[in-house]
This record gives sequence, structure tokens and C-alpha cells, in this order.
Amino acid sequence: MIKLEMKGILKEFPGVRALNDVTFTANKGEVLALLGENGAGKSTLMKILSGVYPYGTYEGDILVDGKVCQFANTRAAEHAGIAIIHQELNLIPGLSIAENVFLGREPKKFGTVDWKRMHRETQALLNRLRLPFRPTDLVMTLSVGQQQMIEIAKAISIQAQILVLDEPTSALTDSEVEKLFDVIRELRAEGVTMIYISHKMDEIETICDSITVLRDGTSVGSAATRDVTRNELIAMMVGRDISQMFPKVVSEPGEVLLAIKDYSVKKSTDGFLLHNVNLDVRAGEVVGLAGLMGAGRTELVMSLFGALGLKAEGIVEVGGRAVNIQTPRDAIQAGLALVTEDRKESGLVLSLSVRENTSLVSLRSLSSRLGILDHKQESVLAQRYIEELRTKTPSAEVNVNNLSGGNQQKVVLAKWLATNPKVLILDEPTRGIDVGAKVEIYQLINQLTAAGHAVIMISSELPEVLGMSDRIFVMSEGRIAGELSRADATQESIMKLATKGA
Amino acid sequence: MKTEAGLQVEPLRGGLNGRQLLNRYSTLIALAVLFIIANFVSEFFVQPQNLTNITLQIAVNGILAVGMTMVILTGGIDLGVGSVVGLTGVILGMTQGYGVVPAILATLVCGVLIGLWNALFIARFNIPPFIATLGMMTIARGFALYLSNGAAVALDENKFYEQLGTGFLPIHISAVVLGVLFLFVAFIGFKSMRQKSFSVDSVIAFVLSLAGIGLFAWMYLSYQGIPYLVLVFAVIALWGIWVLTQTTFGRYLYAIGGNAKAAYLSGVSVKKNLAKVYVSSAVLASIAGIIMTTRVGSADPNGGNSFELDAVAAAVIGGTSLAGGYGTIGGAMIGAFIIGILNNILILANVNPYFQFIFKGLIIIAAVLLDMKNKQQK
Amino acid sequence: MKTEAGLQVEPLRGGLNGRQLLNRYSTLIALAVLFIIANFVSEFFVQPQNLTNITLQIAVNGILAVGMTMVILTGGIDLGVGSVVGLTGVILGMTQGYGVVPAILATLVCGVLIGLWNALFIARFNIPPFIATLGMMTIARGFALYLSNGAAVALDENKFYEQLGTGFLPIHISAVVLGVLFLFVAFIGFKSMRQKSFSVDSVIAFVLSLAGIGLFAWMYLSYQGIPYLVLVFAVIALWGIWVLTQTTFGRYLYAIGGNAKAAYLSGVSVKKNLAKVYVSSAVLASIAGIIMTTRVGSADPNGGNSFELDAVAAAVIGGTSLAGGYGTIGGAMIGAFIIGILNNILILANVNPYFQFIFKGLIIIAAVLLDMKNKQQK
Amino acid sequence: GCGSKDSTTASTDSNGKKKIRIGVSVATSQEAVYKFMEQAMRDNTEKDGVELEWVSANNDANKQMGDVENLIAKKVDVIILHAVNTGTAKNIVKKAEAAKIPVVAMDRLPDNAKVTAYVTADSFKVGQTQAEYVLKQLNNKGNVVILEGEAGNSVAKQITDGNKDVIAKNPDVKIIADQPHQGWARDKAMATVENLIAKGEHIDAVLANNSGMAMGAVQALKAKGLIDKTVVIGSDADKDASTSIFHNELRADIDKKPYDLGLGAYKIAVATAKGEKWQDTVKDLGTVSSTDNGEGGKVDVLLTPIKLINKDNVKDMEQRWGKLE
Ligand SMILES: Nc1ncnc2c1ncn2[C@@H]1O[C@H](COP(=O)(O)OP(=O)(O)OP(=O)(O)O)[C@@H](O)[C@H]1O
Ligand SMILES: Nc1ncnc2c1ncn2[C@@H]1O[C@H](COP(=O)(O)OP(=O)(O)OP(=O)(O)O)[C@@H](O)[C@H]1O
Ligand SMILES: [Mg+2]
Ligand SMILES: [Mg+2]
Repeated sequence: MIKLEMKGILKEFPGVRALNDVTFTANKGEVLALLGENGAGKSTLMKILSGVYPYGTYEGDILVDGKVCQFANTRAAEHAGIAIIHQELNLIPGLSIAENVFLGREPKKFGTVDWKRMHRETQALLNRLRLPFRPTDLVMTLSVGQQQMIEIAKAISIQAQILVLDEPTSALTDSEVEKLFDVIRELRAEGVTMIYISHKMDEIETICDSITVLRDGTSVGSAATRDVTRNELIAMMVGRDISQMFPKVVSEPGEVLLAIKDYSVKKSTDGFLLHNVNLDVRAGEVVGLAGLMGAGRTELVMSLFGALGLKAEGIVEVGGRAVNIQTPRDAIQAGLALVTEDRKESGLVLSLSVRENTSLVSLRSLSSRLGILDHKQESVLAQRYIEELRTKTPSAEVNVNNLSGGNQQKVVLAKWLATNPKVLILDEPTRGIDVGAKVEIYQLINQLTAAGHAVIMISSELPEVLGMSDRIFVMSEGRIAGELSRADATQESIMKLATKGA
Repeated sequence: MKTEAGLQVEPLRGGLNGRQLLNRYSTLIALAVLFIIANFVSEFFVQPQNLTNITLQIAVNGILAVGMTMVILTGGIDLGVGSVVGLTGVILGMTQGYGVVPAILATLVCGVLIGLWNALFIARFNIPPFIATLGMMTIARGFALYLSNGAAVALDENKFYEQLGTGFLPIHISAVVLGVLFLFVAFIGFKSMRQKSFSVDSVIAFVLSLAGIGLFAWMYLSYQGIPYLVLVFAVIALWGIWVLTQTTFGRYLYAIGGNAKAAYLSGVSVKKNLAKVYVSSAVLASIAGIIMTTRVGSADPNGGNSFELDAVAAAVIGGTSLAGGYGTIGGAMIGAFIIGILNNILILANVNPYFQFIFKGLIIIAAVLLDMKNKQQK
Repeated sequence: MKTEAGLQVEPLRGGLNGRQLLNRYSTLIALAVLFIIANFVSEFFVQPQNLTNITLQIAVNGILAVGMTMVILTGGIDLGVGSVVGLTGVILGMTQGYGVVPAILATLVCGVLIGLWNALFIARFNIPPFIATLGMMTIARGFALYLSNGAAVALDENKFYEQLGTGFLPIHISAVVLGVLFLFVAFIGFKSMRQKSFSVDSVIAFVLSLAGIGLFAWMYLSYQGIPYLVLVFAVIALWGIWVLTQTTFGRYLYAIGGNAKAAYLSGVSVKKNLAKVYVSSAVLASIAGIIMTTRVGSADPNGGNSFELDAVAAAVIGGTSLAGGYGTIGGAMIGAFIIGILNNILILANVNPYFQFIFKGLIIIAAVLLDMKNKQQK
Repeated sequence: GCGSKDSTTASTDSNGKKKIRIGVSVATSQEAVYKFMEQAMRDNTEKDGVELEWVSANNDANKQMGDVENLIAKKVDVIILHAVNTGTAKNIVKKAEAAKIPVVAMDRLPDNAKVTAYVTADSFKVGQTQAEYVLKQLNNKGNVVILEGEAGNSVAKQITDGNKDVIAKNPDVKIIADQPHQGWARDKAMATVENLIAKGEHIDAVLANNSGMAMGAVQALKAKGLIDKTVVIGSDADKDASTSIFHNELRADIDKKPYDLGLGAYKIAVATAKGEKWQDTVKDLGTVSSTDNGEGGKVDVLLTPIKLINKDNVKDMEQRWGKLE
């Protein structure tokens, strides 16, 4: 039975046609995957469905249960039984979990907020999702993944007939993903129609019943999941064949470029954030850093980079020389580069152009000793990296805000490559990036190691860690739980170490 | 506003309650310290008469700070309130001939219109609040001067205005009111304690607020009772606390200030709520205008000059973040008291008037510094 | 600042140049419109003498707006500049006995110290700039009053101060200077055109700036030459443009205002650059203080009162975003001209002084509205 | 320079048949008294064929400089200058001088500047008169409070100096507080007096720099039931204050006769523009004398009388304010 139908959807933004005649249907009680490259128009389509772009700003029809719907705002879509979990977190950090879950729909008693009921219902939701929080906990005390779970709780609480999940797992741990899938299965059993957007093919195969693929704002095909192979899907998405997902080139490791010995960071008087970490990376080598979310991987690299703000003990050697890194500036001078986890929050200056972002770290070397910029050299640099990384942008002068996720990530990479670092640290470098761009980034990593750089790659996607690393360190609770060689590493062996002691 | 500090001191997970505690303390500690210093500075400080005076003197700033806190919570600012105090005072003075109720209504309507004007530009046309209300600051002052022709407008002999401005609620009624207030706050506090499942934080807040009311009771009852003007102020402050803690409107203000986009996507009507908050602020400024006019017995078209800065200072000293999303009316009231006590002791201590400027600037910085330090404490 | 508009109107990809164009135009259009209106309002307006006067009158605000723009670019604000103008004027007056150079040095040192003080609290202790500089506003005023004992300090007869404040560069030298400036701007503009590969945007900017210099040349050369004071202003404005477009420091200001965390992680020393920018702002305020003192011939301890608001208005009218990250000195200069011409025509048109307040408020809102509208044009 | 020649020719041209154009630059128009100065001039412009250019500097010396530049650019014949600050007007006068435009100083005499004439009610004298009245009421002993206007304002300073000049000669009179008030604000003045009362200070008299602050003091004293025991005196005698005197609350006030002051300045300006001797035209407005103004040399002064207003003669104010009730 057809629950939802979107017909001939056309949406234009000034200067771009984001959607051009998209049509798809979803049945009652089915999980439909929406696939497509970055910028294919998935989120835009879902924003139309959920009333973010109101009726009148797009062309085409939305049919729910065969009836045409014209939503004036998100509230109207909610009334029609449509809930959405947006790609970006949409929580208010200073409010409690309960307040966030019920934002805009607070239960009221005598015109005032009925706190008791709100907390009771939130607690019930939290129990259902098996989340160990209290309704009064502030959202800002939660990790990104935990916040994403709250978003899911919020969407569920609407008790929608149609639930859209736009990349819900990009910040979730495996166990959280499992919890989410359990919930999805329950909802499916209850007859809820779900639209699931993700760049992770494993997940799609696990949870989705059917698939619709978008390319350049057009729907290029639909199929039942069991009827298509992964390669067919990828070809449909990117318009070409990707023969090898992980084009790993194993090169001969050289000298040790980064060595960390007995590295510890105290959280407070009682506990350690990082405890006796020992780790080394050689030239031409990719070292994977695996672990569960909250294992301390980000803390480790941020601390190494002088950006954690907590005192560290231990020895750090870069290129054989002991260094004392207090600020990111020291780290950059020592030859480190860090591509942070969240490109929008800490990677890019969105108000600046591609050129200006590319040159930001190496600006000092692009200027005279008195700090006067050499604009020509700067432009050359930006242009060079646009070409080398094949960044899709109209020009170097475009605001970086206007690029798609994958291309933004390339700008971040360009920024760091321009410093010619000895050791490049990548924290979740492919989060939220489509398959095509992922492969390009993997190829880039290969080029780097071939040129004698050392790479540390943090990733929560085990296939990626397994596919790209020469050696893998597994972290658990701020310690190194073990080291695995490429040959020994399997999903099971990593998970075993990661959950050790947890 | 934007420094790298945010990086280094991300909130500890779970440890927040402890921090909040320290945080709430910090402003109270500042107040307590000032209180103690004031005690040493002058023996007259802790006398009921002087304490009553202080509450009279901060009433106007306190009322403005309630509105300002709400505005700042949304990430905005209202620089126009000082001029609005001046303008509405003049309007009260000029319409007094029509009777008390019409005059007060006219004044409040003027406040509503000003608020709507601000809201039009801020919510509808997305003009930065700083600019929209900066414009209003000049415009309202111009109207005040134009309407009054630059001259103060005296209030005619009128029992109501006189009582409102300078009268006291008779002692025994004051006692009853304070008693009721005590019970009310106890009730609200208890509800909030329960809501927060009796966290240390909430229990301390409960005890402190009851102690505070005790102090007020002592000072009013051993002098002449509660001034009517302070009564108005207290009602407004309680209204503000109620709005921010008990109504959806209040929640939405925090939500808009915390993340306007998220609030919008959650179906919160950002424009409508922004409009409401700027109207509230302007109406509170009109009430402040009425209060001030009845207190001094006449309306000065130049009155209220730079009051907006004191109101912002009160809010920020009280822990409200200028970036929006964080803050409480209770904090702002403590902030207003800090500023009021400071002004009071500088005069009690006969400080060189020029140094008073310097002290005031230093104290504002120090109070916020204390707050910041505590927020960063690990 | 925070409304949902951001959602609905995200910048177009690729279409940016068109938008930027409109954007840059919007303020210029406002200026042009004002210019034309002024022409109708009074026959005196386009006379060289009057135009020269306008440049004299906006010099102080223009200098402050250069510093203010830099500060706002980082997402901050400097509310202290008005008082600093007053204080540094007094310091110049009080140290004049030691000779011109020591006195000016003392004044500049005072500016540096004030800047460092602000930077200490803002960059080191993370106090919101609004509060830190609000404190400075009061503190500096207190010192100005204290040092001068509340009385104006007259400048003694002195050729240097007199020339600086009221003198003109002789016509023929003025002609040479304007010629050199023309060539310089042509050179810079050409470089920037080439850098932007001769986009329409850059060509228009090039033509307009040369036309602007032509206008200035006409007005100065057919009156008495360039006033020294305007020369100082022009040098500072050009310095500001140079810093923001040609130096790493300038670039870092944009980066810090755009995303302080990303800038920090990219090795930008946020604290150091913030310190630099607040020191720059305070030093520019001292220069403004010197300029103003020599212009009126004596230092008023109350001088500069509320100048900070005009400086912010100039910056924002000129397209600088109060949230940081966007803005140009050129825009701020146009903003300063709009305010200056407005004041000028209100007087030329004999507008009732009370209405002048109202007009001024309306124009500030209208100018920013125009800017916003254009930014949102689809 | 060559520019100033320009303007002289222009003004002589207009001198022949056209109207006389008088530029008036006042420090502020945000106080009622300045309105009367303006009124005095406006009442006569038609009769004399005079065109007024009125500008107000909002108490900003820098803006006043610009205002006067604009007046010069408009080629007025005479400028009446009500300086923001007596200390900060020298260059303004010089500017006018360079353009060969005579300047009549009104109420405030720019230090060391060469003005054509000076009309004043003499703020220093106002201060002295206030103090003399108060001392008489107190029998030359007691505690007095001075409520000063804006810190650093030259009028505030002169009145206060006048107060102190007289008080200093009476060792039994003690100034227990001398507090400036931002914006001459009455609510701030009220708070000051309240705080002093709470401090337990015995206040015998309050001398306020203007009527507004005096009314603030009255209000505070009234609330504490001390109004009958305290002598409060203000300056400007605005409507508010006159009414209060009528009701026996404010004890006295000083009328600076702003209308006469404005009229005096205006008549001098008209005479100057016509190239006539002004001394005779203003005989009935006050006394003509001269004063030494440092580098400015001798300056001719028209001293308009000031008048102490108290219960006995407050009825006289009704012609200005209408019925007092
Ligand atoms: N507000 C907007 N203004 C202008 N263009 C937009 C806007 N939002 C999206 N676009 C453009 O519309 C296209 C589709 O974007 P959309 O966010 O829907 O992609 P997506 O498929 O969700 O990509 P991703 O996988 O990276 O999330 C892109 O070209 C994008 O640049
Ligand atoms: N600023 C901080 N101060 C103190 N403790 C922190 C701070 N930030 C995080 N932590 C704690 O440190 C631990 C590791 O955090 P984090 O989740 O960033 O690790 P991670 O392994 O990088 O995980 P992810 O996969 O999410 O990047 C967690 O227990 C977290 O609660
Ligand atoms: Mg998307
Ligand atoms: Mg991490």
C-alpha cells in the first residue's frame, strides 16, 4: 500500500536547480533508502517533505495516503504525521533533554508548562531507547552521538506515520546504531514508513527494504534492496564504476615520524582522560586509530595538537626530536597537521573563500616577514590544490560555505597539505561524505604516504580502518588496548580490544 | 565574545551541576562581599531605612533588567529602553489631564507601539537588534523632547501618583503580603526542587530565596512597610521569573537564543516570540517610565539617559550571556542590587565623585570576571 | 541577530559576485541618494567649502570607525572609544607643557595602555567585549574628569596644534598629494582587479574609487587645500584598508570573527590578534582625541561622549556584520560619510533639533535595512 | 586665506537689501530655558527682517565646531554662540573670525577668545545668590549639600564655584556633600539626597545647579517628612520649580530670565550685523560693562539681571508659566 508519493518535485535555489523532477513512492511500513552523492538533493527533498521549504517554494506534489498535501510550515507537516531527523543536530545546548524533546509541543496545564508530565513522558522515551539519562540533564553535557539519540527520541515522540532519518548514524557508535535499528524495526512493525538517508552501504543493506537513487537532483532509479548489488548502486549514484572501495597501496615504512611515550592527561584529580598512551607512526605508513565512541581518540589527537587545554605528561617526538607542544601553533611548527572531526565547527571559516581557507595555516609563509600578503602566491596555492584534489568549485573565490560536504572536506585537507606536514592526523575524515568522494580521499591518503608523509586516521567505520591502515591501534577508556597489524586485524579482533575493560 | 577559550574549557560531562552551583554562587558571593564591605564602609548601610532606599533606587533599573534579560536571552539587545523611559514619562505627564487610567493606558500603548516597531525591524526585516534599538534610542528621545518641548512635565497633585511614587503599603498589610510571598516562593521553590529531584543546587536556591525574603521582611517591617513602587517592581520580577520558568514563551526564548534554527525547525515561531519579547521589553520600559515619573514627581524628557547600559550590566553581572541562551531573571535582580548597593556605598563613603566613575567601571568588570572565572573552574 | 531568516536565504552558489555587487552598491546608493537629496535641500551643499567642512566633521568618527570595524570583524565591540577620546584629549592638554612630541607620545602611550587593559580582560579572561569596554567607558571618563578636575583644558598657543587642528596643506602641495594618492589608488585597485581577474565587481570598485578621489580633488583644490586633519584621517583610513586587505593580521581578524575555533586550530594566535585589535582601536581613539582637541582648541573631559555609537553605526551601515567575519573599512567610511552628510543637511535644512534626533534614528535603520534587503535579494 | 575673502563679499552683498541672517549655535536644546532664548529671538525676527539659523550641539564640543562651520558655509552675518564648554570654544570663535563673522557669546564666555560681545546672566553670580539666600535662611550655620549638574559641565562648575565662594567665607557652614549628576538627572539627585538622609546626615539646605535636581531633592525630603526643615534652592525657575515654590516646598529658585538673555544676544547681533553700536539698544535689558578675557582682551558685557524667586514673588512667574497650581 502506497503511503507516500512525491511527484515531479522541482526546487530551485538562486543560481542552482537542486531538484529537477524527482519522483518516488514509499509503502506503508517500509524503510526506503534514499541514496545519492553529496549535493544530489536528498536533504532538500526531505526538507520539502517536512515543510521546511513550504508549499509554493517548489513545484510538484506531495501525496500522503493518496491525498495532496501542501504544508505551510513544519508544524503542518507534523500534523500530517511527518517527522524528520535533520542531517545537522538541531538541539538547544542550554536546555534539558525533556525541554528539547518537547520543544514547540510542550504539554501544558493552566497555560503553564506541565513539567511533571513532560518529564514522565521523556523518561518513558529514554527508557524505550535504553538511554541512561535523566530528562533534566542538559543537552550540552551529552556527546554528539548521545545528542543524535535525543534527536531520534524527539522524532519518535511525535508518533509520526512517516519518519525521515537524514544521516542519523554519522555520529553514532556501533552499539547506538544497533539500538537505532531495533527502534526502526519496531516502528516498521507498527506500520511506520521510514525514509533513511545514509552514505554507509552496510547500513542500507541491513535495514532498508527498498532504495531510490538520486543523481544531480533527479531520481535515476528505484529497486528492492535484495535485487541490486552494491556495485550497481554505486554506479547508479556516481555515474561511473568504482572498482575498488579501498584502493590501498602498501608502501615500505620509513623512519619513525611521530612517537608518543607514556602520554597521559589528567581529567581531574581522580581520573585520567588519557593514560599511558604509547604510539608511533612511520613515514609512508597509515596508522588507524579505532575504538568505541568516547574511547578518547579525539582527546588524544587534540591533546597532541595542543588544543585540549589540559596538561599532558609524557614524551612526544616528531621526526626523532622531542617537542613541547602547548598550542596548535607549536604543533604546526613541529610538523603536525590535524583535520578535525567537525569541519563546520572547527575546520573551516565559513565566511571566507576557498582561497582564504586554503591559505589560512600557511599564511605566514605566503607573506613577507612584516606580514604583508603575497596575493599572487596565495591564489596559485589555492588553484593548485583545487586541481590536485579535484575540488568541485566554480572558483577559488567562492565562499566555502557554498560547497558540498565532500568538497568542503577537500578544502580542509588542502589547508593542511599546504603546510607540507610530517604527520597528518585525520579525525573521521570521511564522515558524511559520499562514496565517490571517499574513494578520492583514500587515493589522496595513498599519494601522501607515497610521498613519505605519515598518516594517523581515526575512524569509527571499521571497514575503512581495516581497508586503509597498515597498523591499527585500538583505544579503550583513554588507553591503548592493543595494536594490530594489517594482517591480523579483523572486525572481531578490533571489537574485542575496543570493549576490553569496558 | 569569540575567543579560543571555548575550546579549552569544554563543559565537563556530567559535572555540570557542580559548576552551575558555583556559578549561581558567584554572583551571590559578589553581592555578599559587597554587602560586607558596605557594612565596614558605613554603619548606616544595614539600617532598614537605607536598605529600603536601595530597593527604591534600583526599582527602575530592576524593571528594565527584567525586560533586558529576556531580550538578551534571545541573543538580542534593547538599547532603546532608556529613551523609552524618558518618552513614556513625558506621555504620562501630557495625558494626565484625562485621568489616571487613560493616562496609564496611553503610556502602555506607547510602549506596545515602540515594541512592535522594534519587532518589525528585528523579526521581520532581520535588522540586527543593536542597530534597530539604537535607532529607537534616538527616535524616542527626539519624540520625548519634541512632545515636551524640552521642558520637564510636572505631575499635578494626585493621590494615586503620589502614593505610587512615594507611598508605603501600611505595615500590617505589608506583613501579610510578605507572608504570602514567603509561602508563594516556598511553594514555587518546592515545586522546582521536586522538578530537579532535590539537587543540592535547587535546595540551596530554595533556602537562599527564603532567607532573602526574610531579610526584606525585616527591613520593610522595621521601617515604614513596603513602598508601593517596590511592590510593582517585585511583581514584575516575579512575573519575569514565572515567564521564564513556567511558560512555553520562556522556554522559546532560551531556545531561540540557544539555536534559532533548531527552534524554528521544531516549530517554534521565532518571529512571533521575538516580537513578544521586544514588546515586553518596551512595555516594561513604559512601566519604568511611569514609576520613575511618579517617584520624582515629574517627567524629564532627558530622563532615562543611558539606563540601557545599567540594565545590560545588571543582566550580564547576573550571569546572562550576551550571546543568548543562558541567563535568569533572579541573576539579573542580583546584578541590579550589586549596582544599586555600589552606587549607595560610594555616596555613603563620600568617595570623590570622579572616582565613582572609575569604581563603577571596575566593579562591572570584576563582577563579570568573577562569574567567568567560576564558569571556567575545573 | 538570530532569526530563522538565515535558513531561508542561504547564499547562492556561484551567484555570489552578483550579490556582492549589489551589496557593495547598496551603501553607495544610499550615499548617492543622500547626496542628491542634499542638493535639493540646500544650495550650499555642493560647495567646496561645505564639502570640506563635512570631511572635517566626520574625521573623528571616521578614525574611530576604522578601529571599530576591525574590532567588530572579530565579533567584538569597543564601547570605550568615546571616553578614550575624552581622556586622551585631557592627557594631551595636561602634558602639552613638555613639548609637542612628548605630549603626543604620552597620549598614544595612554591609548596603548587602555588597549592592553581591554585586551587583558577580553583575550585573557574571556570577558565579553561589550562588558569589558563598557567598564572602560566609565573608567576612562572618570579619569578624564579626575585629571582635569572637571574643567576643560585649553591648548596653549602652538603652531603645530593650530595647523593640525585648523590648518590646510597649501593648495599646490595638496594637488601633488592628491595626484600621488590617485596613482596609488589606481595601482592598488589595479592589483586587486588583476587578483580578482578583472571581475565586474573589481572594475566598478576601481572606477568608483578613482571618481571619488576626483571629487575630493575638486572640492579641496577649489577651496583651501586639504585640511591637515583630513590628511591624518585619510592616512588612517588607507592604513586600515591596507591592513585588512594586504596583511596577515587583517586576514586573521576575518578568520577569528568567522570561526575563532577553526582559526585557533589553524595556528592563528587568537589572543595575540585580539590584543592587537583592541590596542589598535584604543590608539586610533587617542589619535581621534588628539585630532579633536586640536580642532576645538581645548580638551573637554566630557568630550567624545557617545561617539562609540556613531562609530558602530558607521561600521554597520557600511555593511559590517556585528556577528563578526564580514565587513570592510571602505564600507565603514561610506557609513561615516552618510552620517556626516545627514548631520550636515539636517542643519542646512534648518530642521528642528528635536526632529534631527528622529531623523537620525530613522536613517540609521533605513541604511541598514537597505543593506539587509539587498543581501536577501533573490 | 582666500576663502574668508569669499564669505565677506557674499555677506556684504546680502547686507544691502536682503535679510539679516543670524546663526545661533546652542550647546543643547534639551532644556526648557533654551527654548525661551529661542522664543525671544523668534518673536522679533519678522519685525526686524531677520532670518534665524538655529543649530544645537547636543553638548558635544566637536559637533558645535561642525555646526559653526556649517553656519559659516551658509554665510550668516552674525553668530550667536552658546558654547558647550567655555574652555572649548576658542577655535570656534577663531573660525568665525577668519570668515570675518562677528560672534556674540551667549550665557557662556569662551575662554581667551575675541568675541564681539557677551551676554550673560552670570552663572557664578547665580551660585553666589543661591548661597547668600541659603545662608541668610540658616543664620550662617549648618550643613549644606550641593547637587552639581553633569560632571565637567562649565555652567555646573560656575554655579558650584559661586556657591562655594560664598560658603567659604562662613566657617560655620559645612558642605557635607558635593555630588555631580550625569545628565543633570533628577532621579539621580533624588537618590543622592535619600542616601544622605539614610546616612543620618543632618541636612539644613540643598543647593542644586538646576531646578530639576532641586525638585529631586524636594521629592526625597518630602518622602522623609523633612521638607519643612530643609531649605532647597534651584536655578532656572522652570514651571515645575515655580509650582513647588507656590506650594511651599521648594524654598527658592533663581530666575536667569532666559527670555531677556536671548533677547539681549539677539539685539546685539542685529545691531552688529547692521554695523551699529549695540550698547544703546539693550539698555533696558541689563547693565553694560566689560570684562577681561585673557588673550581675548577686553570684552563688552551685557549683564542681564537674575532674580531670586521665592514664595513672595513666585506669582510673577505666572506670566511665563500660566497659572501655578
Ligand atoms: N539553501 C540553499 N541555497 C542554495 N543552494 C542550496 C541550498 N540548500 C541546498 N542547496 C543546493 O542544493 C543541492 C542539494 O543539496 P542537498 O543538501 O539536498 O544535498 P544532499 O544530497 O543532502 O547532500 P549530502 O549527502 O552532502 O547531505 C546542492 O547543490 C546544494 O548546494
Ligand atoms: N573537555 C573535556 N573535558 C573532560 N572530559 C572530556 C572532555 N571532552 C570529552 N571528555 C571525555 O573524554 C572521553 C573521550 O571523548 P570522545 O567522545 O571525544 O572520544 P573519541 O574516542 O574521539 O570518540 P569519537 O568517536 O566520538 O570521536 C569521554 O569519556 C568524554 O566524556
Ligand atoms: Mg544532506
Ligand atoms: Mg572523536
